[in-house]
Amino acid sequence: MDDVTGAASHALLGELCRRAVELVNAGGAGMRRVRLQSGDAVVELEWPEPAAEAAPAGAHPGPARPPAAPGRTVDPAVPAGPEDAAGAGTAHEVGAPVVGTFYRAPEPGAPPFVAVGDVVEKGQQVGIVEAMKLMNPVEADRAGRVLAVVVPDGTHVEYGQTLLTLDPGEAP
Amino acid sequence: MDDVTGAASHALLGELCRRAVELVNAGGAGMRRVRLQSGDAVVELEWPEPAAEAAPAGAHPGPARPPAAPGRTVDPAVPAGPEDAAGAGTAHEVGAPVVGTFYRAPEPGAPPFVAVGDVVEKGQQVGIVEAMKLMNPVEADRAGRVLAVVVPDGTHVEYGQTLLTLDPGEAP
Amino acid sequence: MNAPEPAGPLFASVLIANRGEIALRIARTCRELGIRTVMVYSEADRDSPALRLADRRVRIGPAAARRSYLYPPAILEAALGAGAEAVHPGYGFLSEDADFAEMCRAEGLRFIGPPPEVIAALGDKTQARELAAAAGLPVLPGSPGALSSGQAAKDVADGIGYPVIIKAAAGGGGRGMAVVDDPADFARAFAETRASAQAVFGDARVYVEKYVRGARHVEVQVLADLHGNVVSLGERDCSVQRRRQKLIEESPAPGLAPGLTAAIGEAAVSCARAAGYVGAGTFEFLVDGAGRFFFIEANCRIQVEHPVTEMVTGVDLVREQLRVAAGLPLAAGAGAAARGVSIECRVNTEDPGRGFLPTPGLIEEFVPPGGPFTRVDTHGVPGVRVSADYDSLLAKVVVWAPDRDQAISRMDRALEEFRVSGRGVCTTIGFLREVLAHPDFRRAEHDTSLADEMTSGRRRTLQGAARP
Amino acid sequence: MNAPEPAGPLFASVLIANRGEIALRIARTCRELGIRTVMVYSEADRDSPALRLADRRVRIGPAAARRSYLYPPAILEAALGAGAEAVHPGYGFLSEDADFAEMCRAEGLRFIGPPPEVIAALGDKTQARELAAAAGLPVLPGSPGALSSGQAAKDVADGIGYPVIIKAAAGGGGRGMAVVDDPADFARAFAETRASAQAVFGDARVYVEKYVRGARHVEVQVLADLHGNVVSLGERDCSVQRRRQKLIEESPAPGLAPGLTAAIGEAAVSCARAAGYVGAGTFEFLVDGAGRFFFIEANCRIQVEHPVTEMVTGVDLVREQLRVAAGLPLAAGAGAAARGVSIECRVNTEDPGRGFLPTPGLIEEFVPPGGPFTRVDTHGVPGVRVSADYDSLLAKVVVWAPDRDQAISRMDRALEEFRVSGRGVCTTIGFLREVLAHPDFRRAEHDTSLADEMTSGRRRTLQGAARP
Repeated sequence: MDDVTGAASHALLGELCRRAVELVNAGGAGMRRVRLQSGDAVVELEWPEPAAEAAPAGAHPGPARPPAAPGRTVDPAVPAGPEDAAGAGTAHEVGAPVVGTFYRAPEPGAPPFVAVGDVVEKGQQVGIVEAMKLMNPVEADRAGRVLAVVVPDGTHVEYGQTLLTLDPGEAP
Repeated sequence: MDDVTGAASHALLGELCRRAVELVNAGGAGMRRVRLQSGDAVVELEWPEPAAEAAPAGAHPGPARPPAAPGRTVDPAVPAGPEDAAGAGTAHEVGAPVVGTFYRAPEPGAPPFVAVGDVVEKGQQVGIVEAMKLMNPVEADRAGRVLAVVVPDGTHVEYGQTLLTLDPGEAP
Repeated sequence: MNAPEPAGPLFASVLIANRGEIALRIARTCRELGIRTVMVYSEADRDSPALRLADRRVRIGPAAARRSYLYPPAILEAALGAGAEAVHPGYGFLSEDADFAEMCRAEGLRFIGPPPEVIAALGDKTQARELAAAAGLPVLPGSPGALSSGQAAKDVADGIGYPVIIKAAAGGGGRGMAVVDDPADFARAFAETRASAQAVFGDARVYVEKYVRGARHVEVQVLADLHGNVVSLGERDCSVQRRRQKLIEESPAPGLAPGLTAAIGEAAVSCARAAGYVGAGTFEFLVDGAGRFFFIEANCRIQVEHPVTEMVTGVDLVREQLRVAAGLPLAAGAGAAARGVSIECRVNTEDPGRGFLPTPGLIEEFVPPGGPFTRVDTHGVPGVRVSADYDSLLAKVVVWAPDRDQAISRMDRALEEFRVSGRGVCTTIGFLREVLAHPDFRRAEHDTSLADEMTSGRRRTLQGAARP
Repeated sequence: MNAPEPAGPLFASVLIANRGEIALRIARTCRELGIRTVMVYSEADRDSPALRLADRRVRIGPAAARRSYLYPPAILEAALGAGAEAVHPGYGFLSEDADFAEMCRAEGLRFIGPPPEVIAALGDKTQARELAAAAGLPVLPGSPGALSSGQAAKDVADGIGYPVIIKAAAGGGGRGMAVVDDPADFARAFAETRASAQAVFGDARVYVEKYVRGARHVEVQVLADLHGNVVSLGERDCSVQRRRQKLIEESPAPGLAPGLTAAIGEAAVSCARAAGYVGAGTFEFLVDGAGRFFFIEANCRIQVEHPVTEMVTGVDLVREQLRVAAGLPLAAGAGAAARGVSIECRVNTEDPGRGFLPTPGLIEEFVPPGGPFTRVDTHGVPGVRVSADYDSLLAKVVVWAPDRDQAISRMDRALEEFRVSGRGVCTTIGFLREVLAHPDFRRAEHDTSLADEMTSGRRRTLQGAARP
């Protein structure tokens, strides 16, 4: 459950991005390159040569901070072309809605809600997190094909912990 | 020792960025690249090649810190091209060798050691700093023409405080 | 109170159901006692430096407190999942929630605080008033219980005589109160207070009490164990408040006759005994200009301002809470004579010039004061982000000195030394220094209206008077 | 000792002739007393955060101490130029230089310390020994005065019996000493100590004394005013030393019979009276395994470890120094009963694994501990550069608790919490925690050899024992 190191580097990255935005604002139009590094974390921004026409002067590709909400989209383990259409080819993580115990099936012995390879719809129940006798449904917050069930059945999970991953490009 | 984590990195980076913004403001239009590094932290900014006009309006390489030693060379009050030969056209400061009282002349009523416009040789006495009855000679640590006597006669000065400035380019 | 000490730690593991400086404060004492700590945190606190001191960390929910720090299932699941033996609720959040204490008990977790029944009885202000009156404590004239009819309430108010204060029975933290000077304003104030009580506390019940102007707020720190020991650790004066939220606290209460403070302390102990109190608790009183005192309410938790009592008594109050929760008697020396004077100032990220509006943001520079007789409890570090989701307390600066004048000088020195900055972030430091420099405060002739009158311009603020 | 207090500050302005944490420490008390401060600094300290607390700053010379902090004309010129009324020398540098004290007097500046004559008498260790013996204090068998002939010295040593210690008469800070176990080694050790005394102190005179193995280093804090008041503020045990430099100090001295510590305190007061002592001073003793004590030397200054005495007595020692220098009597309460236990640990930028070699450099991360009963005196901040030009003391962590076990636990918690890092910078934190965890230290059965034996491997070091 200790993710302080991860948390710190996320924070650092967020910080670098905020700083980069400040610098871009300070630097004004025509800036060509901004690079920030702190330890392992690096943020680089580059604009096309000024010779090239109308560059998006205000388009700052500041990477988003890690999600605060259970569902998020990240680079997949399976290789995919970064040039693909947005969303396609990136794994989407479905996180725990509450701290508690994760169950894959509605009751002991019953078949699991979903298995790897299944295609799920947005809002479809994919698991349960039990917290103080309350059964909290885990729902897919977008459609896709189940890439992996990350957490074993009966595991105690934190809020937001990734339970399974979806390939949204495989949505029906 | 522990890794440099979140807090210190943030502070350091924040400092670098603040400095960068100061430098950008100081540098004005036409600046091409700013790079700051402290340990692992790096900030780089770059602008495109100037369109072959608008000469650098006095590209300061960063505001000078106060003197670290009695003698130093800084940008002169008189304008000079930054492309000039090293040393030429930059004012050299002669600092107090000790904390005490600065005198321009060997004794009250006597003519001063040097006046503005005089050309002095390296090692030539240009003043006195009296500390606890000890008369400490102030010597020019390089040759040049006296541009200004910065401190009035009889002033209490700190160690290293600038007493007079020389134009080394005017050395004989 | 002497008994053989146990060989091992009081608990193997304690879950700290809080955040910020108090989570850090509790973790420090746990660590000193060899107790492993589990800290819970919300998404907003994932980078909190307080987490560094925990042995284990559990993310329990999003930034919104009602889905994290105020959500009992998440806290209880975290405690059970991490194998904690006990739960320390700190202050605020679930610290005075009798249901939560009851749920802890049901799950076999030791709740570090009084039993649920005591929390329930003292948490209802009308019940607490009745309990105190029955124990022989002076209470202010007021309604015997909660009032739901506006007319009945107005009859009570008219009987008491104005000004009166309308208070939420379930209230706390200075919210859910209204002072009425003019009978013509009563009906509207009554309706508004009920509505706000319902909105804030989920409980519309309110009661009416005589309002005392020019009063001092004096509270007594009590410790009680399961072996029948109940002691007072002296009083704290918390009269410097902005809109009924404390800004400066000190111990002992200045300018009160020793006989008076002793009588208040005895009253608090009587009330604690009558309530069956267990653990660390605070009994609050108003002291009027004539030197009369009246019980107003009890707090069933460790208080924000507990360090001033620690500084004068030498007693680690969190340690005593843990001892009592583990069934041990109070440590020898708890209740010993106090020494000198201690003052606490709350450094909040708020703008005193705009009604103490919170100013969250990134703290870039953060250099707290140090040196002789100066304690700082804070989760602040350079680079910490103050979230808008929680309260704005950033640091508590606490000083000790042999006498009050020296303590004020020391506090001013400490505050002057404190460097906090960040884009858009304001702090209360400057205002606190103005209060310290105010002649009424220096002469201990202030009352609970001082800070509000200074900010509203009704009292001279002596801008810059604290600066040499 | 009661007298009406003066209306204004004790001095309008005091120059602090020092650097680092002690400059900050002195500035804090000055500020609390309304005294304006002038701080001097060398080129190496131009960015020192300590300077922020000064009302005025004067650059006095280059990094080399002999041309800045050790150069009287620069200090005196700075004081006169800034209009200071008094000079506080701190510890080290010019603090025990009788000539400097004399020069201050000649220039009309109040030197905050004893009169030059007292410094001169007590600064010469052979004279101090004689003075103490004449005042009835037990001293170790030794040469009556300085010895210049190797043969005469060896005759003295042979007469005393080995082991003996050869000490520089002008020595201090743990330097200029050699222990001789074997008569055959005496001649070489004598010559070497003389040479090193000449090099370090500019005074080759040495003397010979019986060396006590397994001794405890116990010192007494004394305060004396110009009105005949001389009080002891209790003792400090400073037995944890690496190569005769203190690492951990505590008060009271643990494991000594109360009668013994009382007797040592009385001896110190007698000696101070006999010497005509004025101000804050320390009288050092060795206590052997049989419970006998022997005067060894006096320190005419505020000590690095003075906070432990402040924590148990509640007396601000720098304030008392300033009061005495201004001609006032000691404050009421100075000399009052001590409470509890205080421990100080010195966090130095040194590598304990390489003989405590200094590791100067840029401190990138710096988060000192805080919380209950924890004081940190430091000039450290994130981004401060530790210079190789001065000593390696970065921070003093001081804790208080009702008893020694709790104080040790608290100190371990504080040290664990302390985050210091920078490329190439090591600290003593890990080693200090190993000492705290060592059974000999826990049982207070250690002596001055503990730390050296731990680093040399002669004693078990219990790697990691302090970590849970």
